[in-house]
Amino acid sequence: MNLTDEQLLDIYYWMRLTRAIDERITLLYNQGKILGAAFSERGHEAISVGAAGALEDDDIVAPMHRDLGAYLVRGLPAREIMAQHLGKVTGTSRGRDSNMHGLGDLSHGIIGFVSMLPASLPVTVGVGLSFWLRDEGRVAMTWFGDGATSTGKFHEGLNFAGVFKLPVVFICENNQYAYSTPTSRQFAIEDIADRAAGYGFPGIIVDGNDVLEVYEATKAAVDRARAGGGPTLIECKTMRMLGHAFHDNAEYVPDELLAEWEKKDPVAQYENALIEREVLTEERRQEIESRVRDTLEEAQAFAEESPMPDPADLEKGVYHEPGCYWEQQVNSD
Amino acid sequence: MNLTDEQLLDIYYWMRLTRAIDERITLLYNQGKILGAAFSERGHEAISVGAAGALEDDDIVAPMHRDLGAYLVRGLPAREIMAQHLGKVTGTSRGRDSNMHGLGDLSHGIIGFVSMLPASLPVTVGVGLSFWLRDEGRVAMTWFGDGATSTGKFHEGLNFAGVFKLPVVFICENNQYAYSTPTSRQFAIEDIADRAAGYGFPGIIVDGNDVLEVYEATKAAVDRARAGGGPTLIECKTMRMLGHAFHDNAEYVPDELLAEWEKKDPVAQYENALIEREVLTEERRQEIESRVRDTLEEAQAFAEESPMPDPADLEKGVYHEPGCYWEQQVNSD
Amino acid sequence: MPEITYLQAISDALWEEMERDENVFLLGEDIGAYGGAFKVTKGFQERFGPKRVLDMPMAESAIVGAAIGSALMGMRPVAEMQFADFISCAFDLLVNFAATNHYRWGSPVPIVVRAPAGGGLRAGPFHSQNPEAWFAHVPGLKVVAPATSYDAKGLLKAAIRDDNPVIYFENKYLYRHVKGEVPEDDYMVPIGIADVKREGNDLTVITYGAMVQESLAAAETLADEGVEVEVVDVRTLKPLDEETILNSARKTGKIAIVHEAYRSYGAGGELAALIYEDAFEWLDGPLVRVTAPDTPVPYSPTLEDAFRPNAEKIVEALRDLATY
Amino acid sequence: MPEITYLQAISDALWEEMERDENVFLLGEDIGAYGGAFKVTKGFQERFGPKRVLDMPMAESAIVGAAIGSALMGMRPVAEMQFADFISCAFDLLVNFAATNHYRWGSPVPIVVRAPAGGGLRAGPFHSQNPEAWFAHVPGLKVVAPATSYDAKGLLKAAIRDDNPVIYFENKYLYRHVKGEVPEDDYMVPIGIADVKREGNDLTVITYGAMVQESLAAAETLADEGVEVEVVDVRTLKPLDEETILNSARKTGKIAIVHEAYRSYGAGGELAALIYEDAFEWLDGPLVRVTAPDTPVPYSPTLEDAFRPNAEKIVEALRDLATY
Ligand SMILES: Cc1ncc(C[n+]2csc(CCOP(=O)(O)OP(=O)(O)O)c2C)c(N)n1
Ligand SMILES: Cc1ncc(C[n+]2csc(CCOP(=O)(O)OP(=O)(O)O)c2C)c(N)n1
Ligand SMILES: [Mg+2]
Ligand SMILES: [Mg+2]
Repeated sequence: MNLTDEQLLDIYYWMRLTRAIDERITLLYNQGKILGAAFSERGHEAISVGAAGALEDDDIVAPMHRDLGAYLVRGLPAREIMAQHLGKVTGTSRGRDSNMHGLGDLSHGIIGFVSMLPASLPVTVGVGLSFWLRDEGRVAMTWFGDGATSTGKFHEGLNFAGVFKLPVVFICENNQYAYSTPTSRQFAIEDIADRAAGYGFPGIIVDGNDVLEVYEATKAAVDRARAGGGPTLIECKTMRMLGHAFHDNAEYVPDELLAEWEKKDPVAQYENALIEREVLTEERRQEIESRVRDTLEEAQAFAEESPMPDPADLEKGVYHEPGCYWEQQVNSD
Repeated sequence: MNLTDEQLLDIYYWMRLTRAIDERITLLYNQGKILGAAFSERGHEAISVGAAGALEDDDIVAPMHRDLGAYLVRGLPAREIMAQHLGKVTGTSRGRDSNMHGLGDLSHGIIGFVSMLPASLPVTVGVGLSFWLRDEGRVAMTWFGDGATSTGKFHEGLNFAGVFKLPVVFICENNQYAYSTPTSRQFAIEDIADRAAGYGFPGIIVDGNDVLEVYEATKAAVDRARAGGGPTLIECKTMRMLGHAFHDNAEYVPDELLAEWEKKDPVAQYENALIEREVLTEERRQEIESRVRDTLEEAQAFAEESPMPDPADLEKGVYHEPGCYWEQQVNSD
Repeated sequence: MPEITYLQAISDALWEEMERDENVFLLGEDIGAYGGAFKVTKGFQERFGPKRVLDMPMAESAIVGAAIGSALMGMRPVAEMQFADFISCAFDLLVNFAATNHYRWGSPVPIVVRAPAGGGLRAGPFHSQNPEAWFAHVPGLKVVAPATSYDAKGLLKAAIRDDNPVIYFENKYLYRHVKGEVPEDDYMVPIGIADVKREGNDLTVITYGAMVQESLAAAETLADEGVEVEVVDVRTLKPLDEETILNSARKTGKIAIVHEAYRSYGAGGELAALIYEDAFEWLDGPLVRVTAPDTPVPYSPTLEDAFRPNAEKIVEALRDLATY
Repeated sequence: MPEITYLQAISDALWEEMERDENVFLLGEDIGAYGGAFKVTKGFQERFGPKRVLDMPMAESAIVGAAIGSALMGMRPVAEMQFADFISCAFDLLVNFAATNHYRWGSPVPIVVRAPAGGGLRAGPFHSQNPEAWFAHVPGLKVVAPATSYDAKGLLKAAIRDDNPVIYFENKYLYRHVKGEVPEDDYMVPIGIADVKREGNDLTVITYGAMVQESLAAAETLADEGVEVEVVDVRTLKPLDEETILNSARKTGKIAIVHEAYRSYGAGGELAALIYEDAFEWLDGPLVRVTAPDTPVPYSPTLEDAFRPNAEKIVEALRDLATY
């Protein structure tokens, strides 16, 4: 472990910010301010923050619907994410896509998410292909759930990445459920990491609630990929702490299971570890907490004050052409 | 090995018949009598015959485009297959589908083949599902190539069969090429059988040119499936001895590779083994050869004499309803 | 007759068919203990057991493959796509395997694929689509899209008893927004028969799915203005009830086609072609289409409201047509 | 100008675009050393190396995913489906990812998917399909279907330089059955512009792809009979050149729509709706469609000949229309 104290505190900041925004989104949903569906990443903070933190600026990520932390670490402004949830024109997708979908912005190296799970996976492999073709030394990373591993796209993507030894890191967030479906109904094996052997590259298992473990493992995989060593599959074991989306109260999850994992809360665990190691003083904690609060409140205020999209823009920007809707958006940023 | 001499000779008959019809199809294609494309299974006889031979009558098979032997073993008449190749109305698909496609006939427990590889695989798993749901003690089997293992359908099918422990046997015909693409471009591992571990069931490797080895391995897998033990993946190592289809002269295949595999010709090898074991006498050989010739010549004559489909029937039988085109066909059989 | 929601009608149809025929079973994601994303199959697993209400891995091609295979063995699978949008992940097996099998070698493939479609629920580009036109173009598939509780129940029963693959588009907006009377006795709505939901002599609206309600509301408004609008609910897109459509077209001569799907190359095109071909001499005015525009389904309410056709937009179009 | 085959025109367009822009690369099954199932890319790997002519595993979703991902990074992938029929295996990524990406978050996805389509070659139900209508219904995709060597080359170049996903339907029957003059200089045929392939005042045939040749042949026959047929080659199905189509419809008032795809819910429907909407007052007769029937593409010559539209069938339909 060769992270400096400041780096460790940085990670702490992102973990806290992720949790705070996630909780606020939960609140806004419960207040009826978020229409349609929305997702919580509670319990997944170590995976989204830890893995994204292992990348360089010009690497590319394709996070999924539980990776709020990854979007934040990559620099997507909290206000844009908040505005996105409220359907505002200032959201990343300008009100066109919802919640964690379509939060794409290549200026932050982020590919927007599509529902059809895991659509981002073969696309990320394509990103890795372009890095390999151009010999750029960049790395592509994508996240997906345990459920997504049952799909053809998972297989086609990993297989192809293996054949070409592409610089791609696959982060599987095994949170034990896909909607109401437990992993026992999703695959007949214990560890998804074992499948990597079938694609000719390493698969490893990490504690998905330990941000430093996630970070270390990912960093090693990223370094290997960058050096031409090919892909890695990292299975992060964790637990989905709320329902699939907010409308789902997850009655099907045994209480004991949640209680057990509540003890392993990734944010609290990390906080305690940093306090124990005397990296996180009470002063620093308060300072970070106030930065988190400021960002959060500013984001919400911005989102709430932002206008809804103008219906006159409905049909704009379906196709890309010079001067089109999206070029105007970029120029006005 | 507890096959009787008669059973061994039976297998020999099917191997010979398969080879003879395959050679005749090759000839007919070269004579311009077969329109469009057609495929040879030369070199695959041990796999199609050996695996199909391990099943009971009420089991179900879904062979692919190189499994002439499996169709024959299941009792699909050679004349129908020959007529199919000539586009005649007496072909299994009544001229609607071509060559090895659409040779389906549930009265022989055969599901017709669809090009989109391996479309038959998830369907066969569905057949296995119905056996499991009804607790019927039947087994479903499908064949597919090395190329087909790169597809999402391969993965979705095997995974689902694993989760439900369905009575399905998967026969992979690893003939080292998918069209012009060598396996090294298809997957980054040595043995496809290794992937079974990722689905929670056994994967085994057999010499695909040794019909008894194929038979034994398949029989064990079939017995296990029938007893509720779940699926097996059997990888049969072999070599495609001609081009992908007849139009392809396969320049991309090294001559030495073909020469090496020519020595392992499954039909000749088996013949020699039976002669050595004194199961196949010259008398029996001639008797079998003449049965093969009779069947072959009768099949070709039947096919050539059969009429083309009546264009007036073009739009009939798209949908199933009482008295429809296909019901009339069945009744006239 | 009891009044039930459109959702309940679907649920009841499934229940009764499962009671009637032990070959009928359900498969899909989260349909068992959870009862499905929309709770259509709530309580089914308790009644019918886990083998007749199968929770599947998240793999639409595996689901459709399983349906096809078991149907070939004589079962009557009803597969649920969690949202119609995900049917794109099982596209190949539906259009190439299920659709062609009977034509090619004579074995029927009696599967039903339930596809909860449609927008108006702020569900964004991937949970709001109306992909019926893709399937209606494919020989060998049947495609239905009921608009009322009565039709939802009757068409689903007919679909389950049909020997062919049927894609059953159920509209999510209607689930809880529509209630209607449904007979207590077993009944079916035959596949391939349209229904004149309202008679009128001045204009014809041809529509289906969620737009039937909107068109009926629009017809009310026009009636107040002295224009009698006939509303033809196609109900089945494939096979299409050409006669009912043409009769109405010939009667009024002025046609509006309304659907929730994207405009270009949508189902409206086929309906237009049919009328232009076979009712040409009776036509008194140009075709009017009221549809979604050619953009993905947007999330934000201001955008989705502009996107989705509704009674108001239909009224406007019909007024123009009436004065033509 | 040299005369080259339609196949050569496609091959030349690829070659020249690869010479012009190092971001252009090819990916597909068996396209490298083997040169592709139809030899369109024969010799390319020798010239451009294995990294610009990528032999892929047999996995269409991986191929399209790879194209999308690399396009997002600024490359210009041209993906080959070995046959258009297999595009069904990559359907989801095309209609949900590639098509919607720009609308949803502004990054263009400049991919070209080459889809060798069409029948007449005794290739059976799975190597003869014409699936253009599925894609033309999807906002965000562009769909082209050239009929001549000139258009094949010019449209492919335009597709490669377009910033949007383009599905390029090349007709396999035309590969070696059509030859035509092509300029030696770099040129493009703009996407979205139809072409009047023959002028005439009596009837209009609107068509594309392989049916352009058949329609032109039919027009010859009718000319001998004193009927002047205008043949409009749509060339681009999406976006559609409404003006050219409407101009011709208004000029002749009698319209036939011809395509090789299945009839119901085919592209012909949209063309019909457009005319019925916007040229209604000029119409002098009912629509006539000449298309394949609603059956899978059959293999046997007697069946396929009955299935596939051709000059003879078009002539018959046009004669009827002329005497209307
Ligand atoms: C192809 C596809 N099928 C179905 C769905 C509906 N769906 C949305 S999320 C989800 C569960 C996903 O589970 P998992 O991959 O484990 O991710 P998690 O939500 O648990 O983080 C399902 C079934 C989908 N999005 N995509
Ligand atoms: C999904 C799909 N993509 C492409 C093709 C075209 N194609 C036909 S056979 C073939 C190679 C198949 O190789 P393999 O699975 O190894 O079987 P083999 O022919 O070698 O026996 C290809 C690419 C196809 N049939 N299906
Ligand atoms: Mg999960
Ligand atoms: Mg092979």
